[in-house]
Amino acid sequence: MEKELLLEVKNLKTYFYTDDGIVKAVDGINLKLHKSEVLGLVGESGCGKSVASLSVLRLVDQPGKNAGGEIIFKGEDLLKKSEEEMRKIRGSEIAMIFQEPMTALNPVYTIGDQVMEAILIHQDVNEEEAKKKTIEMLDLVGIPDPKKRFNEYPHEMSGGMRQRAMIAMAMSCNPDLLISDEATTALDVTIQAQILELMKDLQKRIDTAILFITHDLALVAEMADTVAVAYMGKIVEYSSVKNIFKDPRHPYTYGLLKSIPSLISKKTKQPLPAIEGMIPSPYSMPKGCYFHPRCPFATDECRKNIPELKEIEPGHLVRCFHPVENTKGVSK
Amino acid sequence: MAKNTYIDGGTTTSETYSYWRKVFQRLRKHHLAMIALFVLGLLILVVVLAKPLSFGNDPYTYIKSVPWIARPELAPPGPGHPLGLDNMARDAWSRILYGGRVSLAVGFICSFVGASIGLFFGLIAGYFGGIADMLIMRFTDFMLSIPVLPIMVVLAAVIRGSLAAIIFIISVFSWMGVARLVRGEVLSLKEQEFTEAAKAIGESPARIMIIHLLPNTMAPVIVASTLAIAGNIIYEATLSFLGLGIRQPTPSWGNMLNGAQTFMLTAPWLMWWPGIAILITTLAFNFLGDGLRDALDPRLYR
Amino acid sequence: MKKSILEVKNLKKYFPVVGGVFSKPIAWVKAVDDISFSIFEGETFSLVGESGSGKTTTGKTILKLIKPTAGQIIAEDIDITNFSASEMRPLRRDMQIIFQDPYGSLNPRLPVGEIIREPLVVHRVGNKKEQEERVVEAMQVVGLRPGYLHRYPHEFSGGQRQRIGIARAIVLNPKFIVADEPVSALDASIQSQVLNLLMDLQQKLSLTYLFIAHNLAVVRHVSDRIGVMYLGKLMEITDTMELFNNPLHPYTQALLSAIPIPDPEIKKERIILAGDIPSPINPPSGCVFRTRCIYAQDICAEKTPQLVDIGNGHFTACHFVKKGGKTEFTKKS
Amino acid sequence: MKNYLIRRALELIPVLFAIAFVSFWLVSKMGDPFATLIINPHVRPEDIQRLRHIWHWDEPLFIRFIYWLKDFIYPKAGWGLSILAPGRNVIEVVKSRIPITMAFSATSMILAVVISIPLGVYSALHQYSISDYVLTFFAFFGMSMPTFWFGIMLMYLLAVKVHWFPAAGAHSAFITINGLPTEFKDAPAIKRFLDTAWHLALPIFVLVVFQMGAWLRYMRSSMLEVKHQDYVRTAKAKGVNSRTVTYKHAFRNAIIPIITLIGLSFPGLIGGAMITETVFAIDGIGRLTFKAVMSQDVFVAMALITIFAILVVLGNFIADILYAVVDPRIRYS
Repeated sequence: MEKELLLEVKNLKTYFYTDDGIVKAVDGINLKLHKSEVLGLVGESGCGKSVASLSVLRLVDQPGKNAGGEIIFKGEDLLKKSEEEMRKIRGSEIAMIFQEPMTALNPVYTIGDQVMEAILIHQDVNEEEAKKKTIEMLDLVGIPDPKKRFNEYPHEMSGGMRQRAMIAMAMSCNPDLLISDEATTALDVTIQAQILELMKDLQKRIDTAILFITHDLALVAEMADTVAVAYMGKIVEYSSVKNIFKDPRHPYTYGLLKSIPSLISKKTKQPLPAIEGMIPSPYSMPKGCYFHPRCPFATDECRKNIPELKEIEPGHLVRCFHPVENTKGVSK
Repeated sequence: MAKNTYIDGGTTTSETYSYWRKVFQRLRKHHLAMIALFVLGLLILVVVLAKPLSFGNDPYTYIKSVPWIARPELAPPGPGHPLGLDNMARDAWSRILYGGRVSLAVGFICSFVGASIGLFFGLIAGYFGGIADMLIMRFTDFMLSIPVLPIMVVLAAVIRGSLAAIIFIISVFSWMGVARLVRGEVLSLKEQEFTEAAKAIGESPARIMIIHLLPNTMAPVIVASTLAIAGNIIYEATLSFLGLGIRQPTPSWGNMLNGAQTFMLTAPWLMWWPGIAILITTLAFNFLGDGLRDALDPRLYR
Repeated sequence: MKKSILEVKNLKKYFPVVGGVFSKPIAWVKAVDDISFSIFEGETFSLVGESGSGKTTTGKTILKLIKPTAGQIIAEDIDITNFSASEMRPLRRDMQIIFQDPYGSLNPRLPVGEIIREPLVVHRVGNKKEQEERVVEAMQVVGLRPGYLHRYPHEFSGGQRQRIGIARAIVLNPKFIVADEPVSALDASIQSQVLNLLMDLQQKLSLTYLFIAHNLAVVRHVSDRIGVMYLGKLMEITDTMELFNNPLHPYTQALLSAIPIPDPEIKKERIILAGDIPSPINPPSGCVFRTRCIYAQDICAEKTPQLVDIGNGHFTACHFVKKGGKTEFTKKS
Repeated sequence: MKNYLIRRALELIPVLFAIAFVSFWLVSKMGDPFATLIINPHVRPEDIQRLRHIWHWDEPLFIRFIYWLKDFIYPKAGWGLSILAPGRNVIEVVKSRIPITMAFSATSMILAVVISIPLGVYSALHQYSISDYVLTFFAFFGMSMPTFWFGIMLMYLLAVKVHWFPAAGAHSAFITINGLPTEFKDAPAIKRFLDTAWHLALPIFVLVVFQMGAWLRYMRSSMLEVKHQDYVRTAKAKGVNSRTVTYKHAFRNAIIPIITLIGLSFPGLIGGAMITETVFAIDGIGRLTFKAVMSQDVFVAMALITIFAILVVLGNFIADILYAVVDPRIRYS
């Protein structure tokens, strides 16, 4: 059953106009996210995944600017909205959680105040009701003793607890879309497991769609229904999570999956099939396909032209002239 | 991995550039700082060439008579004496030129001495920590709690007069900022792993401080010292204005104003130029310091 | 029995926490609290653990970058625990370190060639020309173009900088290298390149590694033996495959089950540990893991379990793991 | 927070003691206060000896200092020996001059802070706009201007050339009431206030401009720094409107470093006040200090400098308290 389309990002471009030149951080990204679905956006540093997520909320700071595209959220283009209309959407319909819960929380206000602020802005409640709701939210995200924690400052809490508070803040107005930007990257693995569990649980309960941004392919396998792989500001592969891991067709996705050390393979202490080279400088991007200098399958065509994102089989889009064949069993 | 396959690309360019060249490139975009640099260059040139620019006047000679007014004392500007004569009938223009030497010298030397003392204390306190840190920082806080100008006035009254004395007095109070700054920088550099790497290699504390810590603290020290030059010039001028700095007959912008206030009603022109000279100089150093701060800002860098 | 290149006995490192009116130490962070292990020649021994487990402190204390509070560090039969900086200097030729942060580990004001040459200058190896030859050689070995000699660190990417750090560590031909989270700051595609380089160098230069990491998949790939740390204590030490196939300590079990797997079809049963990692300032009495352990009993609060060999070099510190790997866990009701 | 403040307060005592001692030592180097008495033909050498003994001037420096400190804290009748005001108690002389200095320096400081903080915020919010450039230029002008010259120029232009303001003094000798000149001290309070305000307008303006430059720059850069912090982005992502983002989230954090600077600004303010008083001939403690130094009035100078030190130290302490109030992170350390 095809679910209702919630967010569609069409050819979104966000450029940074710096003294040294233009950085095309997001260079024509396309995404589709259905209601109550989880879309994983993966990529390495510099691929534009964080800028893309901030662009959706129109929170990109100077010198970054939107340079084209559309962001259709519930049928309306967010880029055409006034700042005031946008403000009403932020936090209520689209909420966001960030990587560093320490710096993302204001050090001079209590956790309770900060969660309550979101409720007071978007909901027609008085202070007392908002406080009650806040304590409920803190309880819901698994913060023990929420009444006492309400009055604590961010620096008095552990990283995991801070991230829970961030989630409480984000989920307090039952958003339709939650953007999670590397929300567990700064956390320890056992705490990460807790937070992921919490997010899954809340997602089911509140029926929120999640745009799950990470650099960790394993997390995507765990969380996402659909996956978009980004490289240098462009989506290079887009498909169901199963396809991405079982049948990756873009040489980048394929190489990335092969290069991560496995938890099952018997062949330890062996050279890993690494992707050669490194990401190009954003100031001097290669001609043609951005990946060609590192691609083992590159041809002259790849050096000249930028490939389009093509649907090579239903629901599987790849931006490559020579998609990898016979990849079955790459995942370990 | 096959030998001799190199990892190319990335941020490397074909051109190798040093840190300071990059800083200068950024400074060039800072218009006010570049104007300030130009003005300062001009000022230095002018005070160095004070003799040929004095129209044959000597700052110490009493002019016996001028053609356009009866008494040479407090004579208004006229041919050969563009800024007139002071109350002792000395040429104000040449005194401004020679006074500039004093002001700039005091500014630079005090700032340099202050920065050196500050660097020394800051490095020691930051690197060794513990008792050394505690003692140095307590001393620094103590110095910062001193009401500077009243104490300077007392000091100037105790050791009166010479240029060296003034430089000493101002330098004593111009190192604390740098010491704190350097200590803070060193504390954060110590957290960075390259300091630890140096220890792991077996480098001695002295080598670590000189090769690794010192060059990395230079940027903020240069900014602070540039700004300090402006402050020190004002201190000298103030002390001289109060009659406790550079003594007559040696000209300084400050002691020229000391005389001028008395004759405010009869010879107001004597008041204008020394003050404007101080203002232009300090303004230029402040703008240059600000431009350097932007150019050296490590946050824009990497 | 293999020859041990390094032995750590009952190592402790406590950091003071100052406070109160007089800034006196009011508490101690027990970063490393009584741990013992050996590293054998030619192997990769890994320490894994979450933040605050003391793995990095252990690594730096072994190299005497941090002064130990108590215990012994024995490098090739020499007790170096109380060695002064000058006594340590000759030994540092054989013991090197690779750091985590590719940005912070290189002095930004020195050109790459100078950074790599520093160890040779400090230890007075050869004349300037010989030193430069060795620098070029080291750069070639780690895959850096020798033409980059005069460039500054900021001109390189994270992966390349990590290679510079590795070149600096190997230029003196050390025997033993502490690799402190060497790939955790790198992108996935660069991570595998650097891991390959490290494994390649181990072969070529017969290096012994103490590999410190939190990424278990990486650790699994490169290690011969693994020690699992939690709150300054060692929970379990054993061979890599044994650890992954037969984890005995409840913490190791939870840790392994928390690792996300890059395969959407494997939906494994997770052990989700409750609560936070306690503060190392005031760690739980007895077994430090007991506050989060689903099997904890009264004895766990009373007695600190010792790290014991339960057979075949598999060490575990748990009251309920007996000889031969028999476990007697009962879940708390 | 209590511990923190107690610790700071305890730290201030030795600082104060040290400053008092150093200034005592320096001031006593200025000259022998008893030597000048010899000019008076009625004073016999024995009398001078006796006076020396009464004021413990025959004791070693440190002992003399302790006696002096005791007398400073509990002044005896007729304490001190003033050349400027012969026969009068030093403390009385100094006390009578304090209010005017306090009044005009406090006013100028409050005005400078109150004006420059909003301007600094405005400047940061409109970075690179015309108004930002104008404010920046003004700030640099204030920082670069030699106070004494600025004072003289204003006096010349606004008091001498056009008689908008009086040229000197803190108040008029006589105030015209109902057409009759009345002595200042007999005039009604409101008249006295207005007359003083009119006299102090220029000196206050000079001091405000002198202080504003620095505050403006500090506030601007602090605000710019905070503007890009993650929590500001979080607030925006919550849907907080931009006014609230600026004033509740950004400003509240940006003001924290400014408060620490208040303590550090006291020595500069005292210097500024001293210069302004000297230029405008206002009989406050600043001008008195200068006069005391110039006439080698040792007892007066010592008392004054100690009072300045107390003011600076108290200012630091107040800044510490404010700091602890605005930054919750400090309260628990």
